[in-house]
Amino acid sequence: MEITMLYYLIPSLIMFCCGVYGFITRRNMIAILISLELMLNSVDINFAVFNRFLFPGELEGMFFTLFAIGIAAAETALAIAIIINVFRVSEKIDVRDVNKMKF
Amino acid sequence: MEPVIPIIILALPLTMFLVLGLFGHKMSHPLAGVLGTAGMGVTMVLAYITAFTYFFSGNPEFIDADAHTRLQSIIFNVDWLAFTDSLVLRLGFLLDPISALLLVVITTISFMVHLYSNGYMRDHHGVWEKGFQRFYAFLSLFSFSMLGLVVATNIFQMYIFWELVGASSYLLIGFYYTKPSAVSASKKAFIVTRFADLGFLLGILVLSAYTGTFNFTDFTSTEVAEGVYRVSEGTAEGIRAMIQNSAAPMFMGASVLTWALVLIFMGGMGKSAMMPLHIWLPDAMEGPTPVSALIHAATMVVAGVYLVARLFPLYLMEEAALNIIVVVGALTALYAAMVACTQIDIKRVLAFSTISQIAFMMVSLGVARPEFHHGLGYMASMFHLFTHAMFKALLFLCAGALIHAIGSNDYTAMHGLRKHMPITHITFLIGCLAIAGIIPFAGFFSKDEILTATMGHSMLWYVWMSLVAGLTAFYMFRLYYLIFWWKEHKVPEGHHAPHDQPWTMTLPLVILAVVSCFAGFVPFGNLVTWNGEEMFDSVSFFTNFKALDWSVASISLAVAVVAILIATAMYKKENPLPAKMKNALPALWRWCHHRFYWDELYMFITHKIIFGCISKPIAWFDRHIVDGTMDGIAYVVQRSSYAIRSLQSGNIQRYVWVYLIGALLLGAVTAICLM
Amino acid sequence: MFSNILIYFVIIPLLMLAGFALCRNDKQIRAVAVIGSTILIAMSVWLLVDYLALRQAGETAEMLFTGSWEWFGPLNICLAVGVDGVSIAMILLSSIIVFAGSFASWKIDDARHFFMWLLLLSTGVFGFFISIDLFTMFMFYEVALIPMYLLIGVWGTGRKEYSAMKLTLMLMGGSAFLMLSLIGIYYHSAPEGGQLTWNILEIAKNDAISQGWQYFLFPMCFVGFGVLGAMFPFHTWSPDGHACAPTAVSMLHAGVLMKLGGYGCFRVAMYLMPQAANDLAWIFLILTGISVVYGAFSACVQTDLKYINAYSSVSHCGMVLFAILMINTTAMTGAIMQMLSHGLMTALFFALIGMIYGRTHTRDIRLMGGLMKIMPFLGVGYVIAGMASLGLPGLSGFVAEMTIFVGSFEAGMKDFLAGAGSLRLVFTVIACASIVITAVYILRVVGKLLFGPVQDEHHLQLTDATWWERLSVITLVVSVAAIGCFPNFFESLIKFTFSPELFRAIGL
Amino acid sequence: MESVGSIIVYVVIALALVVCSVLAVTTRKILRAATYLLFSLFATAALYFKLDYEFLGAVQIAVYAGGIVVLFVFSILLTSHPGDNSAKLASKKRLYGLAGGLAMLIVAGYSLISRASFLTATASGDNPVMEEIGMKLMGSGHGEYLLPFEAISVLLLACIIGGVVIARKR
Repeated sequence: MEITMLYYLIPSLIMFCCGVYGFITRRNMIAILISLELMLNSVDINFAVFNRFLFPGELEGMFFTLFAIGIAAAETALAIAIIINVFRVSEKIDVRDVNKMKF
Repeated sequence: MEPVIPIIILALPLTMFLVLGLFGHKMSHPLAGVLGTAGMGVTMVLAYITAFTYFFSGNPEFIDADAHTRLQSIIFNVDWLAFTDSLVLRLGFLLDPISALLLVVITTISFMVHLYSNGYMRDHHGVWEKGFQRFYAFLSLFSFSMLGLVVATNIFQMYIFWELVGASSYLLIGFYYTKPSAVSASKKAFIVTRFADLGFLLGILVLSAYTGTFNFTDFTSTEVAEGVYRVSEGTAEGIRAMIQNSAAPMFMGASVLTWALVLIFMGGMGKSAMMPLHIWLPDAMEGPTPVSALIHAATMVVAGVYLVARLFPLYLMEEAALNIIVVVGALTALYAAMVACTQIDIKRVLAFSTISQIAFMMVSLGVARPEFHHGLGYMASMFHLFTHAMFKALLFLCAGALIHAIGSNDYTAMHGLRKHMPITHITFLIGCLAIAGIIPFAGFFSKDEILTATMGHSMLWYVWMSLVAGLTAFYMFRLYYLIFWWKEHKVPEGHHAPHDQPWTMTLPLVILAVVSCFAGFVPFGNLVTWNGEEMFDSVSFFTNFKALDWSVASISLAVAVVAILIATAMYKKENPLPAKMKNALPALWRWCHHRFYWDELYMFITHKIIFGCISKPIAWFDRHIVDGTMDGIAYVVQRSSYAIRSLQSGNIQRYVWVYLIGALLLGAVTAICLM
Repeated sequence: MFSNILIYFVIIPLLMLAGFALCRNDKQIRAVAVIGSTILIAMSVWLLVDYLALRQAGETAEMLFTGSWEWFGPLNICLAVGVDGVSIAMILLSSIIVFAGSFASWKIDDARHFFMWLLLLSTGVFGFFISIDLFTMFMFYEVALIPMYLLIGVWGTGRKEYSAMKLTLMLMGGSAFLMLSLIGIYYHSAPEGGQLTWNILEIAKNDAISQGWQYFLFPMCFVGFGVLGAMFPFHTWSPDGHACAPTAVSMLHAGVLMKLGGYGCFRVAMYLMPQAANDLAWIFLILTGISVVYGAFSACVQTDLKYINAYSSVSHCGMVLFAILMINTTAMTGAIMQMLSHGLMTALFFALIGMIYGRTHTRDIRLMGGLMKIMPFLGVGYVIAGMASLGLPGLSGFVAEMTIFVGSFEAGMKDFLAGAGSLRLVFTVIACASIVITAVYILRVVGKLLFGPVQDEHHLQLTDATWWERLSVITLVVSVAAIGCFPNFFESLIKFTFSPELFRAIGL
Repeated sequence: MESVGSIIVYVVIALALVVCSVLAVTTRKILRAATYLLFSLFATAALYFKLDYEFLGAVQIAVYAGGIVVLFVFSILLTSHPGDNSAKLASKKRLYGLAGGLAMLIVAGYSLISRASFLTATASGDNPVMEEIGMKLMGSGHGEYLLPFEAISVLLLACIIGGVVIARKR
């Protein structure tokens, strides 16, 4: 059996759908962030896979993934800082409670 | 003629106005008074010089000695505002018989009033009226405007000064500005005359749009030399041809020229207080009495007459316009005379008498035709303008003296003053005799000539006007007796008796009384005629006397005497006759007393119709409908924003849902399309 | 670029702005305001003299002092400047009003920011009047509009937020139309496929815009500017806006900003699209004719001084647009005169109202009376302003109105005789009637406010004008009287603009 | 043809990836969710190794698994008490979420599988050498990434400052 591109994409897709599900259903902001990471990760996989299978001579996909990881790290750090800050103010990290800044 | 003197005549009052208006409040009262009076005195002397030069110098600029015809001479004419190449508004100085006459009248009366006001605007203890300097400033402004009006070389210049006299009249009527009645009277005067001026303006526009000119000389005269014109119907015929040849000579059944002339006459009706635009004049008596004498008796109110006289050759072309003038004038004359019989306020009696007398002048102009005694009506009208200015100013100044002494306008507070104020008594009597038309006082000659001219035109109007003349004699003597006779004057405890006034007030009375006695002998027929032609070959002191048509004169004299006798019977001593008469004709008396309810009618129109039915609904419409629409648009936008605001809830999970559904749909669509 | 005098009309206000930012106290701010506005007046007089000298020397170009500097190449947007008699008259007007306005707001709160916004507004105004590039013109137009929002919203009185919002939104709505039409003009400025241009002179010279497009663009352009010119039914921002604005802003707004509307209608709508103007004039004649009478009647029953004046502005500005639409040299000259005259006298009115309001703290005429006795200087000023407004000869209103009436009547008569309907004639007569109504409302106010007995005895303690207020009032009164006494000077200044070639398309 | 070992490795990695992802979003204990995330990140790293992207795999472990998850754990410990369960989801909400996720899965999966022919490419190429990666990161020519590298360093700096500012005690 040949492990083609499809075999890599399917798990990545499932991972992404898990991320979507979690993002929609979770209320805990950290859990939402975790779902977000899942989605990001699945996209990263896709980049690497496409690079490896379709353009093996190039490194664009890999670099994209590399930068995505860097940005994801930054984004997460900031998001967590915000979440902790929110928690400090409202003692809750339920996404429904954070609506003071709406409108 | 060198333009220096005419320029000074105009500039001096203006300068006085500016000086007194800007710096008056820093001057002492006597200084302001003396300055104003002296300025006016100089102006008067210069005006006399000008008029004398015009009439008697024999200069070819002014008179065509061969044809015995006086000419119109433009002394100077400065471009002020060029609307188009041909329609140029100029400020100039036109010297011709009527402007020379009016120069004399205006400066004389104005000087008398300036002099008189020095005494009048001060109470018995010598305390100056507040705003005394302002008063003199306004008087100077008025004199300037009125002089500018009469010397206008074109109809638009006349309109300019016409507006200016209106404004100065407004300021002077409202001189006692803390008095609500004075304020509303001044407002009324301005607005009513403004309304009339609208007609004047439209008339000017129509006339100028057709003829392409504003100049009086283009309307009425032909040029005989540089700046010198001769009044003739020929030019007027040219204008008529121009109008008739244009594409739309008719408008709503009347010719354009008729429209223009009637509209212009409407302006004259406003200023000259012809019915139905007369209502402002009785109220204008709220102003200080010298002002009434100057503006509302002698000068400004005759501006309408002057306007018609100025355009007389044009009016001659339109019989219809002249007929309208006659009818309006005759109705006004009778109306005002009837009302004057029932008024209590002496100034109002005089005001209605003024209206009536101006109507005489109007009628006289309206009946004037060149074929009848060289346009006798025109001459008579100007003559009456002159004499009336003198004796009416006299009467007003006397009334002022009475009011000054008594402190009331009401004759019921006066009665039997003849012993206390002898000079006023005599001068007032002279004025009454003059206006009643008793020989040899001034009014007799001018009124007699008006009646002669009227008879030459139509018997109906002759009888009508004679009746009015009788009424005039009656109400004037009613006033005279009620003031000076009726019953003895009782001085209330603690008051000192009324007495004659200081010399500043007495002198003008005496001068005017003397003039009223002798003004009738001025040979007007040789000085002022419609086309400048002299009527008599030679003149002497008795020219007018000799020229009398005794068939008319005797009748009018008889009417006057009978009217005076009736007045004597009714009012000399306290008796029940007036009350009986009042009870005999209650309706008539009531209508006359309430001035035929014209004021109420106007009040109804202005307050109920214009304010209530036009302005208020418009304001409401503006606030609620127009602005409401704008607010409504804003409201709808705001509401819809609120409605779609919940889409932008800030709930990120909902965004994901929307995103997800969108992505799914997109995917599904792509899939289906690719299938 | 800096050798052109016109540029300095924009630069000086900007320098003043910078100056305000550096000032440390109110005294310095006032000094900057006074020096700057004096320089502006001096420069506009200098410009006037220069212009007349050039004309005297036989210069016949439509615009003088022209200059053009590219700003954004791909769209051919330039900073193009140039003036003719009309612009110079407007520049003169603006500088006088800025001068008087500076004195009228001598004691305003938070002077620094107030003057900064005010000067930004003036920058826009001056920029608008010197521009002959449509885009730049529009930009300056917007620069002039926006500060109004803050000036009213922050320094105003009464329902200021509402009014500021309404004013800004309505004017923005107008400028949306305007922008559409300007872009339309741009894209049709070169029918034969040449370089598209925003330059008014080039467009006018080529007679570029095709007739069909004119019919589409002219109404938008006219309405766009007409909103600012308070054309019925787009005038309702004006009463509220003026009522709530602080004194100097009212002055500048009614005095200058509303003139932007009239000037724009003339300079852009009529100048570039004369055929459509001629054919569609009847629509706007009806609207503006209504404005004239409607504004006057509305003013008759108002009780707030500023409302009265705002409605009277509607009436007078309606007269401006009305006269422009007559497409007749005399009437158009009158329209520009009326802009000058209305600008000055309405600024005078608003200055006086502001001063009276600052003392009595009410603008309701029913609560005041007999003020002439208490504050004679302001009273006399008010009477003069009123007299100018109702068209007393010797003051500016008369000259302007009469020129308009004579011109309109001529145009109407021409139409009538040519069998082209009597609309112009009828509306001229109606507009003439406004002189009576004007007299009614002016005298009503003067009578109630200044004359009669004193209504409120607290008013007896009030003081008359201070020296800076006197200076402001005297400046305006002298200007009003100057126009009224020497109209020929101004008429000939303006008239040259209306060269027959301009409207050759319709055979003016 | 792949070796059996390779297939087994693939199956293990794929299973770990899928299962851990599913558990990470379904567990009610937040700390466990973080742990499952860690595992799925490890699985991803393994996938990179499998694809011969060793440097990428190393970065994934170092940054993601090592850095980010630690952040997560710290924040969880800071914001929740041990033994806290997240509230049980309303069945309706879970159903909707499930439906959405599944629909996504189906549509995307369908479009993947329907393109199966296109996706039959096999892996080829070598593990990029570190030197090449380094040169590419530091180069500024075509296909080189100095600018993004610098940009991300600025971003990280901004992020550090932002984090400090936001989280700092007032």
